[in-house]
Amino acid sequence: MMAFDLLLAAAIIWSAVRALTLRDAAHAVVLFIVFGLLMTLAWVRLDAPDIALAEAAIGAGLTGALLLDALGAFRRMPPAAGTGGWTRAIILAASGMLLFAFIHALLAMPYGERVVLPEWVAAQVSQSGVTHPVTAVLLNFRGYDTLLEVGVLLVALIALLAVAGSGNASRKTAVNPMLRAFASAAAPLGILAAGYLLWAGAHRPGGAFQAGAMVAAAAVLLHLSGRLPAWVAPGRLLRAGLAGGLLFFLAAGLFMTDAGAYLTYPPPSAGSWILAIETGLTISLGLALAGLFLVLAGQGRAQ
Amino acid sequence: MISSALLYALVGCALFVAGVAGVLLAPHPLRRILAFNVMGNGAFLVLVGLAQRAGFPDPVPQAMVLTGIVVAVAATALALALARRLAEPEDEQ
Amino acid sequence: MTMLEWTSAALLVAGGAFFLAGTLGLLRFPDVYSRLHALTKADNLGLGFILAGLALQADSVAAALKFVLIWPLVLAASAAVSHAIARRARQNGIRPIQRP
Amino acid sequence: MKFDRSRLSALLFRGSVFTIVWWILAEGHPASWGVGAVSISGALAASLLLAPPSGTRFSFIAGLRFGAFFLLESIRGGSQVALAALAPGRLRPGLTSVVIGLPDGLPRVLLMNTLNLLPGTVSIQLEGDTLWLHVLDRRQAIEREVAIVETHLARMLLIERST
Repeated sequence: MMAFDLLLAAAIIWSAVRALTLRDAAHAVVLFIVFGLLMTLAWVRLDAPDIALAEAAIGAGLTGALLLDALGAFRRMPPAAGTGGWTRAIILAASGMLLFAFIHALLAMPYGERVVLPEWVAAQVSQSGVTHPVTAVLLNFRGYDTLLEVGVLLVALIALLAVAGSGNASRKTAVNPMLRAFASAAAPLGILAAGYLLWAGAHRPGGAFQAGAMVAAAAVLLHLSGRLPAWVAPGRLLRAGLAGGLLFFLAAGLFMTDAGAYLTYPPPSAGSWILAIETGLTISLGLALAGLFLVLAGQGRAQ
Repeated sequence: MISSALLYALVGCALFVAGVAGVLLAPHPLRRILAFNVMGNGAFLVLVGLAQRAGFPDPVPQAMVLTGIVVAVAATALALALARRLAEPEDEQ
Repeated sequence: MTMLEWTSAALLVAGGAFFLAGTLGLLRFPDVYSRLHALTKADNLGLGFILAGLALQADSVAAALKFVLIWPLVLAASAAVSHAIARRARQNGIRPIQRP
Repeated sequence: MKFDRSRLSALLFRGSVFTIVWWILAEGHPASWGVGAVSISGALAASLLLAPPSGTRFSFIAGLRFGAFFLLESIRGGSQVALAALAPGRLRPGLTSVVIGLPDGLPRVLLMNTLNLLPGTVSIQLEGDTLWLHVLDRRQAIEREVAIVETHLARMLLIERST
């Protein structure tokens, strides 16, 4: 399998370098999506199916959709002056030295006697309310990281709404009947798949992040097939949905300060708490991720 | 003989450096956003690959990268919105 | 190896071969429309074989059906996407190559 | 919303499809039905909202026959493209158009979907009753093949056809 890893590693570096050097912006974006899909394979090879799912849906899928949507706005942009010859040579030489230093540092790092963190997780996972270790870390052992991370996502969305301004939200392309039919059939299945991922997260790869990505994917598909308008100003219900998951997470944390720390679940009911919090997060994350695309899609359609 | 996890950590180094060079060299904002994403992916690979170089999956960095991917897409969207606003005045003239 | 494992292995190899042929077609066919044929037909059949091969190795009926379920979903997506690409290509004025 | 028979049957049909899909996804795990019930209801609501029941009827036997036809044809289509990939010089690609007799809506969407997956044809655009197709080999009897698919679909969806 090492041969496969070497081939994949070469393909990843090749696609990244191509994405950064190709002259045409559209080609570069497509190469970047290819890069994301190759990264998905790398995550599978690294025994990280949770990341692979998120990378395919968010890293390659949603980021790719955002970049493709932005292409129209950037085509008309005059290219800024490139970096001069000498500066270029210095930056490249410095990058080469940086790479050499990194690789040297990585290879020089001593192997520990024991693998500590995975052992701690394995020892405590039975107390966490779930059996899948990644979900246990995300929602129990380091639950506040996840809490803050959802906060970051919402702040980004608010900033996006402030920056994007009010473009003309109507998309003036003829609706493709085939795409419309496909979206009508696929979006309900997306909801079903989101529910499955949410449920599966307790004991196998899956969870609120992947489920939220599914919801967002369904929303993007519906927008592209003309079934869902872009967001200009989210209404009251949408705002409640966006903030609801985070607020529930915060409130749940307040109830569970018994053991002296914020967000310490009582072990007997930890599983139910995690499922409830993840359900709220799926809705909030799904709406927020969809919002990133739907706000940008409504921006700058004035021409 | 290096393990395949360590190999991916090394790939992560290369991606990170390629991203840094891209951010510094590319004049176009879209290209800088791509380069920034390549940098992020490189950091993710180092985080997970290095933790797993002995051959065992480690759920802690995996969970951190999972949240990192979501933060990266939020940052990308915000950067795109800002860059598009920057591009606007030149359109109107 | 049992009979079941042999069948499964044969299906997986056949699937891989069709994917290879589809990729070859993608590289060698003359225009965007012809390349869509390579993607929608050869790759879909390859995926079908691979899913059938994997379904034979599944632990339970539901797990086997999960593999089978992937096929119509990918087929529907690939049909819709290839149509969208072909339609857009024609709208953008890309003419198909006609050889006598 | 009025609940006549066709609406009720659409509801039952889609509900059972989603239930079966859930059972497959969760591999029949008994503890999954709580989340499952919520997800199935959500999917059902979305489905009814996006594609309101239009009273389409469906023949199960003809559906099975269409499925068998589809499987055999996909094998033929895949093999044809695989052979063509080995010798692309023999291709005679080109654009062609056929007049279709199926009514608007679901039947035509299904027809275009099916043609995309069957040997040698990719549907490009529908203009009125004229369907533009890209074919890999213009010597193929395209009109006859499209007519066969149309007949299959008409039988499956219980459509009376004039042409």
